[in-house]
Amino acid sequence: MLNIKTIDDTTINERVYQLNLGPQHPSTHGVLHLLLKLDGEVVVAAEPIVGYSHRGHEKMAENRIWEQFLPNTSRIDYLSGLIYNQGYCMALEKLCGIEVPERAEYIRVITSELNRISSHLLGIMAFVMDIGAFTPFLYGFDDREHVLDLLERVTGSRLTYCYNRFGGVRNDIDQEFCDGTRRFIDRLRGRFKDYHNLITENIIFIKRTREVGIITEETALEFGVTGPSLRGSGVNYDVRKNEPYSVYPEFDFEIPVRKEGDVMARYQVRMAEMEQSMNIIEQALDNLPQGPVRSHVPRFIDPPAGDIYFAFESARGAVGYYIVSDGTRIPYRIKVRTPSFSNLFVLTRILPGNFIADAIATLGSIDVVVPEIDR
Amino acid sequence: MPTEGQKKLLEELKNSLTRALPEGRITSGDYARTGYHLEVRLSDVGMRRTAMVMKDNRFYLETITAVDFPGSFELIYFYSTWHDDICRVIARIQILKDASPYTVSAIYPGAIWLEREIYDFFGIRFLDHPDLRRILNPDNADYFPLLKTFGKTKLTEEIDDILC
Amino acid sequence: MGPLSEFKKYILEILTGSKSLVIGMGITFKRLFMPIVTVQYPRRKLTMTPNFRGHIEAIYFDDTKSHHCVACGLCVRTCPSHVIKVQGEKEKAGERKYGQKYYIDFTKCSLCGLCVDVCPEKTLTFSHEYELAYLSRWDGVIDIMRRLEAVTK
Amino acid sequence: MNITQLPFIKEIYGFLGHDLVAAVIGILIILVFVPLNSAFLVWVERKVAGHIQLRPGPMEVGPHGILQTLIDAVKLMSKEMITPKLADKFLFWLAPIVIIIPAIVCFVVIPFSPLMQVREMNVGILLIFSFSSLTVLSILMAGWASNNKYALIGAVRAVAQNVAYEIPLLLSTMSIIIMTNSFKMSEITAAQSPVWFIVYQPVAAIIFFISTTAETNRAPFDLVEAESELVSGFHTEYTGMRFALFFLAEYTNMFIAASMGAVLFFGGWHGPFFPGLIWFVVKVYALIFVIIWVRWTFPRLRFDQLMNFAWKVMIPVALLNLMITAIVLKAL
Repeated sequence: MLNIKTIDDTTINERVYQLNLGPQHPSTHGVLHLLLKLDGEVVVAAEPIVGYSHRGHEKMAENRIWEQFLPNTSRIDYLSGLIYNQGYCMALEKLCGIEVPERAEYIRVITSELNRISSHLLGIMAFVMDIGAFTPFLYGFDDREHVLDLLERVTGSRLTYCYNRFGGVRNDIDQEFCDGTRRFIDRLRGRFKDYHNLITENIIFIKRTREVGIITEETALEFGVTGPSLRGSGVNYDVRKNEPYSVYPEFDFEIPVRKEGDVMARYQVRMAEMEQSMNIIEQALDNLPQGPVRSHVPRFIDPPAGDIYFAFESARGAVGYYIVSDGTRIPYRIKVRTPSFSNLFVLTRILPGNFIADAIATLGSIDVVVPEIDR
Repeated sequence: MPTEGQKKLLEELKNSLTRALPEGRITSGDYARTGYHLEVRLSDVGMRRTAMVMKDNRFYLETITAVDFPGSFELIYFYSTWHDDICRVIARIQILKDASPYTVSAIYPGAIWLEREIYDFFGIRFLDHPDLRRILNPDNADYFPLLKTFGKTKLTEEIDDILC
Repeated sequence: MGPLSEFKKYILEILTGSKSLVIGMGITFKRLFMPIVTVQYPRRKLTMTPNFRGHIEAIYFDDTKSHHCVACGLCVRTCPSHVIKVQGEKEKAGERKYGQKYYIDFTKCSLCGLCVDVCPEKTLTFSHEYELAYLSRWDGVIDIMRRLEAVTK
Repeated sequence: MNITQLPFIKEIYGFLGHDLVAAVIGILIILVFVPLNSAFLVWVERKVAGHIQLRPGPMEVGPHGILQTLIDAVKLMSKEMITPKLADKFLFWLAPIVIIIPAIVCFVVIPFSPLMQVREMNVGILLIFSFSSLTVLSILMAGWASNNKYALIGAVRAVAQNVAYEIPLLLSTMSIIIMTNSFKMSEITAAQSPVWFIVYQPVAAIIFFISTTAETNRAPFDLVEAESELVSGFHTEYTGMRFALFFLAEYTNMFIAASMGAVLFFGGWHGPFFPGLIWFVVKVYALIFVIIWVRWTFPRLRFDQLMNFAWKVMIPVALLNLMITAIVLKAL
């Protein structure tokens, strides 16, 4: 049943030595500390040590009013800030029974999906850089720059957006943004061919990623893995489809699934997901309703006492806000279920028996965002 | 609106939970308002039996959290499924402030970190936990930050007064 | 699978692999002659979008020849990081307050825009300043009223 | 034909004796050329990498940043040379010196043109091979002396990798040598006057190219300093001028590898219209460009794949190529 070995359990002998991968290391993307036990280059045991960028968002939430937690939400996972923003607003709208104009919902979906594309671009390209190819990383950044420009045009920021408000969004989108988004989608579709030629079909890349770091369905169940990492293991689970929120049921999109469960499968799922996101954005732009973008909401909201669990899909997996309100203007408790937290812990199970290089590739393919784990 | 399959799943789940937990109170949650379909209220034991039932039904453990209520902690286990018919079950356990609940990490290894996090934030010691250490806070910390008593200074109380 | 087909697969893998490598090199070679996409920053600057959110500043209104701040303190209360300090005075008894001093400690600001949203007089907006490196922490404290005066003069 | 036949130098020879003066002048030229060449190559690499990645590369110091590496060198020289507390101090100090010496010595036999060769030797190629294998000794010294796990893993990788790739490298060179019956660089060049050897020996050329890329620890075979795994590999702990020496050696080795390639497969100094020196340099820099281009295109191999590739693909193919060459030569 339980066969996780922490570092202290493994018998120390002369063959086995410890390697501190991080907290400052080129491929831990932030301040993640991976304590590896190695036999030669083979990992015997791995223990991720987290908490280096712990900021205490959950405690902060208990010391501020509901609105003031908004900027925090986009800082939990800084790569999909808009999605977290949207989720928090939707959770509270559900709790308070606030109506949101349809146009606002559409704008939220468009911006969230753009955010998902930018996050996946960064995730994939950083992963490819971990494998050793530096150039695709910068090509990805070139594309990501266009997404950030688009989002900056709407939200005013490039990373920590704080764009959603209770009852809608902060400001309307204009025609220029819609045209720019369509142009960007056309451009990205054209670039995909290059990405596939340069990365996906490259023999070295294939050799590095096939049958490496396999997460089985059973492991995923035991550890609560979600998101692209889960869909790479053959499970068709996406909160956007399984537990639809916002206006997602109105769009026609597929959930890409690969059944191999290896590093390559997770990469392919992310690539396919970007294409699906582009489909969603196009449909949303086509059917964008007119009307206000923000309903009338009191300046400071007073939710009724009660609790709510609201799940949504970020770029890394299923996120959940569990909110307990005692009827005052200050939250009683906000718990954020962050997908990277569960996804990272799987490493203790799948890394032993792999090479260091595979460990790096696996870590990159899970695409963790460390501040999301540390909160 | 719950679909047919969802109704069936909920019914089956309710039955098996009732069989496994005769002392628990199992109620249907209002999904549209609270986001969960089934709510299980337990006394301070029974979380491992719940976990076993949930695992047999191929549910995954979404997260565990605790809430610091005056006089007691409430441990909350969130189970969800990959099934097309979404079904979220939450199990609430009221425990006393100094109680030590059992771990579910033997059933869901992913709970090792989740329980470490709860220990880290609330100081709840899980029995039989294989590796109960601090996770996010420093190893030598002598505080449990999510307790309502933590960090309450005169200044924060003043700020609270201003805000409300 | 017989040894022959194994061997055939092996040869085929080498061939397709080499082809993929050549295609990859073709892509990078093509890029070698494409125009660059970066900007040599201090020499060339990009224009900011009109929606860009810098630190806040007061809007100048023509009707009062000044801002509309009434020092109500809503922005102070709603700010998550407590960066705003406002002081107002009543010029005559019975009249509304008028904002005299408005400071923000930009080093702590998280640029959420809640103050702009909450302002009842709609007298706050975002500046377009993005070159915000300071030599001292105190340079991050921005006097909004003085900035407004500088604009009006 | 060598440098001793230049008229000006001939007179000094009469005064001092041929061999000594030739050696001194040649070594002086090399000592000037090596750092300048490395500085230029670093600039080329950064420029090519930049343009491949749709950015301009260094632009600020000098026209198009051509003086950037000189400034970098000045910066590195002015930096503190840190020796880790638990390092093996003598070896740590020695390793950068050991790596730069073979790189310089190898220049002695490279024929830049019919006239420009410091020293003609009848075992020229063997000299290059034997001295360039000293590089791995230095890497091992650096990795071991640093007392750092990343450095040690990098050094151990370097040893295995260099041993494995030396074999196909020698085997592919051997096919040329049995065609020319000489180890002399100038004779091999001379033998290619109508047709370059790449026409007769395309397989050997490809094997040679891949092996030299691996021998010089360049991507996609840069496991020794694999950034995403080993931070910086064997020179993780090196700072200042010591680090610069490793850097210098890397680019000098690249130049030597490329000039070997030019001599063995691309006809050395042969070419129409222009003097031999220009042809030689153009060929060498073209080969270096390809090495750079490859580096900025491909991901890195894994260590076991690298070994598999050497032992299971490269060596059998090189052996087969050598056998076919021998049979064909015998039959003719």
